[in-house]
Amino acid sequence: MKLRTIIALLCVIALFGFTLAGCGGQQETGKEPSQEPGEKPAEEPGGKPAETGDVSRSETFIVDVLGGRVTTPENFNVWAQTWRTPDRGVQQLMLEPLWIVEYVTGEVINALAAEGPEYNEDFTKMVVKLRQGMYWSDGVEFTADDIVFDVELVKATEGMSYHTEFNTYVDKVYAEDKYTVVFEFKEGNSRFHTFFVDRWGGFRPFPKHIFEEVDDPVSFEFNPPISSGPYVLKDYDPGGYWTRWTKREDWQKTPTGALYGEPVPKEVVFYYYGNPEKKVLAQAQHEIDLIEVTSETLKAILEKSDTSRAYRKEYPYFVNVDPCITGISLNADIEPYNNKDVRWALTLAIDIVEELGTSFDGMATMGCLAVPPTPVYLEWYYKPMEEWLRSFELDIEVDGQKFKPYDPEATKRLTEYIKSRGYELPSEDEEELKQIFGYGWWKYAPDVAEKLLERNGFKRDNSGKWLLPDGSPWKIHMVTGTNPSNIGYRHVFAVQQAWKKFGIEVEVETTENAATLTQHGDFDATGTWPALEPWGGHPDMYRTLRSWHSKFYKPTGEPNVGHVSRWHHPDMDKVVDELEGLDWDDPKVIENGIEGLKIAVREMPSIQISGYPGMVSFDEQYWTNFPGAENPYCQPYHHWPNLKYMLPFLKPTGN
Amino acid sequence: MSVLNTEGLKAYYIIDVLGEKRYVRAVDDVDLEIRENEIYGIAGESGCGKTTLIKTLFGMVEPPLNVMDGKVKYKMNAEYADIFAMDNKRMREIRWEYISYIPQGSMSVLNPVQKVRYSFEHFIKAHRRIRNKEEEFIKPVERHLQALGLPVQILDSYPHQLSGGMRQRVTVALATVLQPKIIIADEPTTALDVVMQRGVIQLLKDVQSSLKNTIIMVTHDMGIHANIADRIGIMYAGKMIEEASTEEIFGNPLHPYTQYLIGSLPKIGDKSYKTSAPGAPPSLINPPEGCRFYPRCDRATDECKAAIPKLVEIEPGHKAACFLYSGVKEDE
Amino acid sequence: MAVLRELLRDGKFTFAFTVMSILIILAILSFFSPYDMSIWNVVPRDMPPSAEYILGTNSKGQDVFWEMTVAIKNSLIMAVIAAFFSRLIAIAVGLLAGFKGGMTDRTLMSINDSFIVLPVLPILILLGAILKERLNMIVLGLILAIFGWAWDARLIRSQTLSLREREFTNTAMLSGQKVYELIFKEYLPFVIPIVSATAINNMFWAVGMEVTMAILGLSNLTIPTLGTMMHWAISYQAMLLGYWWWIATPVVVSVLLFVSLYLLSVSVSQYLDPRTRIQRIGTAKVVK
Amino acid sequence: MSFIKRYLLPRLLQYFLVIFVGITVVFIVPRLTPVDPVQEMINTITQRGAYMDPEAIEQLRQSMKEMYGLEGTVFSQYISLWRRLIIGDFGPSLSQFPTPVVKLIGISLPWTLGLMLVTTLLSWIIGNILGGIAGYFSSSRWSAAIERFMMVLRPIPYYIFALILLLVFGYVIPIFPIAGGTSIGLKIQFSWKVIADLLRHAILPALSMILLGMAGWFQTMRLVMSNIVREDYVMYARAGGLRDTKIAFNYVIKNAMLPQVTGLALSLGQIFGGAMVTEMVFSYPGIGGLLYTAINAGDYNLIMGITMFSILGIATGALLVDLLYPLFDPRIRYR
Repeated sequence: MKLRTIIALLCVIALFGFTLAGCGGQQETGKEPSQEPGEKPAEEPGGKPAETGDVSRSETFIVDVLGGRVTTPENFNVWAQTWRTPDRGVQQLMLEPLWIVEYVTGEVINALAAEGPEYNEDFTKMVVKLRQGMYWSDGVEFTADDIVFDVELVKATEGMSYHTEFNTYVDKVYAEDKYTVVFEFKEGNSRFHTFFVDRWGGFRPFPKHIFEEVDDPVSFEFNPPISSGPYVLKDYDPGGYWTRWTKREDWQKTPTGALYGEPVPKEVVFYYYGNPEKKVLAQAQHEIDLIEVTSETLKAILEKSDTSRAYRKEYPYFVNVDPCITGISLNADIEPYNNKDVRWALTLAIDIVEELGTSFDGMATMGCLAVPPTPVYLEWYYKPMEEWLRSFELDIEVDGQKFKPYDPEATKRLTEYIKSRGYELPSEDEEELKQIFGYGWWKYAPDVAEKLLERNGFKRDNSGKWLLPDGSPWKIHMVTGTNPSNIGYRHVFAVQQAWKKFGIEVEVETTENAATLTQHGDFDATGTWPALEPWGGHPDMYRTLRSWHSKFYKPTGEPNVGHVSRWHHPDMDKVVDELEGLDWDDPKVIENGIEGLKIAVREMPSIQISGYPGMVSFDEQYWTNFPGAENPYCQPYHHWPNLKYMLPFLKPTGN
Repeated sequence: MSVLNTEGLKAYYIIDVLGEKRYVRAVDDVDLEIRENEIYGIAGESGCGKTTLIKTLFGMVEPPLNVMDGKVKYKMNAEYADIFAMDNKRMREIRWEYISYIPQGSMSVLNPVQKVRYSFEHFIKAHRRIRNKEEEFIKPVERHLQALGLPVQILDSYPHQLSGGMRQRVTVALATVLQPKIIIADEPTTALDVVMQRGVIQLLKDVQSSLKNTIIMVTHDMGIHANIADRIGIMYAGKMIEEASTEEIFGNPLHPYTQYLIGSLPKIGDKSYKTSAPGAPPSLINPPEGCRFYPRCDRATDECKAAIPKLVEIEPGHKAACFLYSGVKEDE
Repeated sequence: MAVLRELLRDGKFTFAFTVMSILIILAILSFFSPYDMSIWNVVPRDMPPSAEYILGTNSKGQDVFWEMTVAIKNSLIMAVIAAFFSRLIAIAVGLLAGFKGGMTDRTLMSINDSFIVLPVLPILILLGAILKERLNMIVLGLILAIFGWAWDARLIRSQTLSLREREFTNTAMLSGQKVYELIFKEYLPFVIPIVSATAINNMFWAVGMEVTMAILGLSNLTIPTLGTMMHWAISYQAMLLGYWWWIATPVVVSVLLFVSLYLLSVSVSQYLDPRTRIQRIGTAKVVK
Repeated sequence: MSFIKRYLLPRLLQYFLVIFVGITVVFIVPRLTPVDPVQEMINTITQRGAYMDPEAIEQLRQSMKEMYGLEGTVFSQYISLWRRLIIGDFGPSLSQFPTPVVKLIGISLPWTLGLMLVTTLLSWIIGNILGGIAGYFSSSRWSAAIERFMMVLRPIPYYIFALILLLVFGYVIPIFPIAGGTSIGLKIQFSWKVIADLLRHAILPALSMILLGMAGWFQTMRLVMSNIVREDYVMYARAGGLRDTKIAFNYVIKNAMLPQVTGLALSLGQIFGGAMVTEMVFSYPGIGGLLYTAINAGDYNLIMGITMFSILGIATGALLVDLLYPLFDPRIRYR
């Protein structure tokens, strides 16, 4: 017995020790990549040791992190291809791009670039003039050499973002002088500069003098990071929940400073509070100044905090400038959704008022085109196309007349619903209401939908459920993510309701892998963007329409490349090819875009429903003069890279 | 010379059934006089209150069991002391020292995760101060075991390593290690096979004859009583219905119930016995009015239904509670 | 019935039995629901409890009371399936391993331990991704059954081991009793208390797992269950917006369900425990 | 030395077999899911609007597959997995490429270990003490009261319970922070201030786990205890006039602790798996949240790394119990 005891004990101890030693050893090897040359040991940028609670709240602007907890908090190298949660301040404060879209005003801002790109005739050469007097935060000047080095390094390094793009197009890149970069292309490309346009992503220059010392720029951590933007890293949470930035003393030497003057907050903290309910609590305690939330969450905040306000101070609260169109994407590559009539029938089976009521309680801008209904795009596309929409006819007769599906009264119906819910309309003026709630949508016409289906051989069974032409029950498999605050998620459940009402069996799968499923075509309908977003601040529709080009078509089952609907059409190919030959500032771009949008209406590859009804909540306890609807000087989100251009306009309350 | 006696002892279980209190009259008005230097057997069917009686005799009364009335007296230093008047400390002290207990089912009475040695140590240390372990504990215990014919090695065994008979003998050794005046044995042989039973019975007999003390022996097995007891009390439905010397009980049973018990006895040493009387023992919550045995008694009269017979001496040293022999009623 | 009557003497059992009966009645009521729970906006939204809507309505425009009845039905079905099938596996593996010993025991226990070490929640999440929309309550119940037997099989095994040590096994073996007869007649009665107590614990665990998965948004959210009810209530901020009736209903129901399961488990295992059984029968005779 | 041959070696073999099976399952199951780590990565990058040329996506997909080591058949991936695991290399994380998996785990594990070790031990200790007392004095009124409290406490869905704690102590009475593991600006170093701050952040998550965990231990302990109090050997010891304290310690607690110690060893093994829901509710940094992200990103290597820890933890815990239990309970033999 005694001997056994000892042996047993020894074995256990040995095993445990072995396991622990194994872990310890692994942890040590894990540290190795941080021993890269060129990396200084992490030190406090401010010099003095930080203590808890040394944050001066009245001088600090605290915002949310959309990307959530950072799993590699010590890594600031966003040029490696993988996800690095860039919205913890890296893209908003640390880095400036060459150009950046401002979708509220509909312009493209020249940041590190001094002016727009200049292409030659056949788009094989592009010249970029850089803004002068811009400095990295360690005092080194930003010059054309940085760009040349960056592009060449990316071309040479697999695993860095834009490696493929630059290799495909860039033949040569060189500095003509200190502030002029010249790109020569392997083939003509009229949109090459858009890789450098920041619209929640884009290539942002990194400092040559740091990266040229680095052996492996992919595993390099870039810590402490060097900024081209107006703030530098102060410290970060080893657990990955917060990142803290402090204003550069030489903020004048950044595009932000040069364009808009001194950013007001001395420090900016990006703090991820977690689930929506926690964000509510945090803001109610004035611990976070700017968050993006859902409509219900916003309601809760406004109830709990007197100092909080939304984008719009009164109902309908939502951000109507977000440059994304949301709705339902159909897999137009598989039966029966490869049939235009079916797609139109599914569209007409949706009552837009009920849909928006269910999904957002009426707080959204309806949009029936493949372009977001933000004020600038309403002006560029919806307004010019309204006449055409009103007269647009479907190839089906109702009461002896061709059916006109457009419903300009949809806005009015929506406002009626809003009133019935007991909300006060933001305005009585019809034009103003159209700006907020959209110009119109498709009619709710289940009868026409029925006809469209019937003429394709669909039938209803005895209980009124729809059968496919082959007589089997029709079941639509919808896919969406698990996050209820996701706009696509809301649309999926609202549309599921509409279609069920119409008599189709609909099953919704909520999964964390919605992205893979949709990209592999493993769905009938999904809440993924029904059309790719345009540039946001520019009328060019190239980005949206090109994803429907037939050259990107892949059959279902193969990973998708173009738009998830996999729809394509020769007419659309023609429009895209024409666009490719136009300079993006060419006035004909809009004409071309209208042509493309008309095709998308006729074919209905996916169902556009509304703009992205973002909900932001500003806390005016410490800061005011937020870019709300009454003063939209800048986009209102904390996660867009344009945040840095909001900071010079904030006013401290002195609290 | 009684060493332990009871007067009108009533011990009831109080059960709360849906808010209503019910009394289970497990021991109902029992008078006992147990003498020095004798083995007193208590017999009866299971469920007749034997175990409750000895629990009460031993002073182990815990809810739901309650002593409703009566006294239990031990003779200590030539005086009779009422044990229900003692405080807990005193109770704890006299246990094992004065009165000890051999439990039913030795299977689980020893702590399974400690060696037998520690049981002895704990039981002894609870009553004796031990300064010199070797002299005052180990040696006496070993001597004691040897005297009882038990191997000394058992001290270093765990209970599960011992056979059932050996475990039971250990409990006998434990109960006698402090040489108490009274030993109460509760069905000490029930769980054993016949050969083992004999061994344990013999051991008890030997112990008694060497210590000259009193053993109260409870078992339903009349065969064992015949073998060991000097006097026997027969219990039925919470009452003592007959009491006499062993020869008298077996040779001249008076009470019809006793007659059944003896009559149905096959032969000594057989564990199983046939149903002693037609029907089942009565409920102790609502015992029959009158004599509790009358529903099963073929000689019952109207008187038996109306009144309860009192346990009275019918012949010298032979008591019975039956109207066939005496008209004395219990006054209720 | 006699067993039930006897059990009902126990106040705990009576309470649990009553609660459980009410829950089962509610579950049965779900078949008479005036609404199809997959359809939204059938009643006004966010109404507090009133005469018309006993438990109010939710932000999806559904009646919380009827949603609750369906949820109870689905959660119970799932839990019962999980408990039943995992018991079957546990009994088979436990008895076989304990009785046969040797290689069989080792092999079975290796499989058993492999199930014990597998991290259940991550695997459930992954399985959910594989099964996708086929993940209904029955399938979920079966999956949970696959992961819910290992602990109890170990328990049953060790009980069987100790039974093997007892004398009656030898006697039975020597007297030529058949193995399956021995197992069913002699062992099963001792194993049944473990089975019944762990069955209830297993239901407890299954419902808890379902709630966790649903709150993470990983079960089939179109099927009302206690978990998905909480999921919707949480994601529509019922707690912060003060729609207490929506969030409290599934929470209270699941607490009641768990408490009654727990009490059932305690009183049933007390009832079945051979030791207390003897005492109880002893007193029962007396009580009669 | 038949003990080694007859018991220890087979048991060790079983230990490694279990780990082998566990790892194989964790290898296979994620690969059966439709999740494609490359696709998830591309989606994460493009979803938010970063513009990727459709032509580039195709090439990117190919090059990522190569880099991630996802080329080749599943079987060859499996072989190379073992080749790596044997030398203790979990490979790079796919979602945070090329950060090594051990580094990611190294960042999160201390938080998880700190939180879970303390909560597991505390809930075990408190639950057992309360359960022990309540079981020992099972007839007293407050014992019944505390039992009822625990009975209702335990089944409250954890997420809801945690949220309520958060609302009460983070908002209504704002004494504890509502998220994260550290205050803004905290540098981890050894000072009382830092420790106090870390504790302040850990208290709510810990409390939620301790309270519910304690209720579980309480219930089993109470049950075991009330059974043991009725055991014959306790009655017998009482009859023998042993002192109450002696009975309580040597006869009741000692015996009641046996199954509880087993439970503790296994729960300690489980802490390597992290507390996914706790970490999500309280936004507490740790391995559970990391695992959730890994699963959703289809990060095979990271899933493997984290679950490997938990498999090792639980398997070792079980081995520990099997080897040590006979020392505590002589009734059980090595077999």
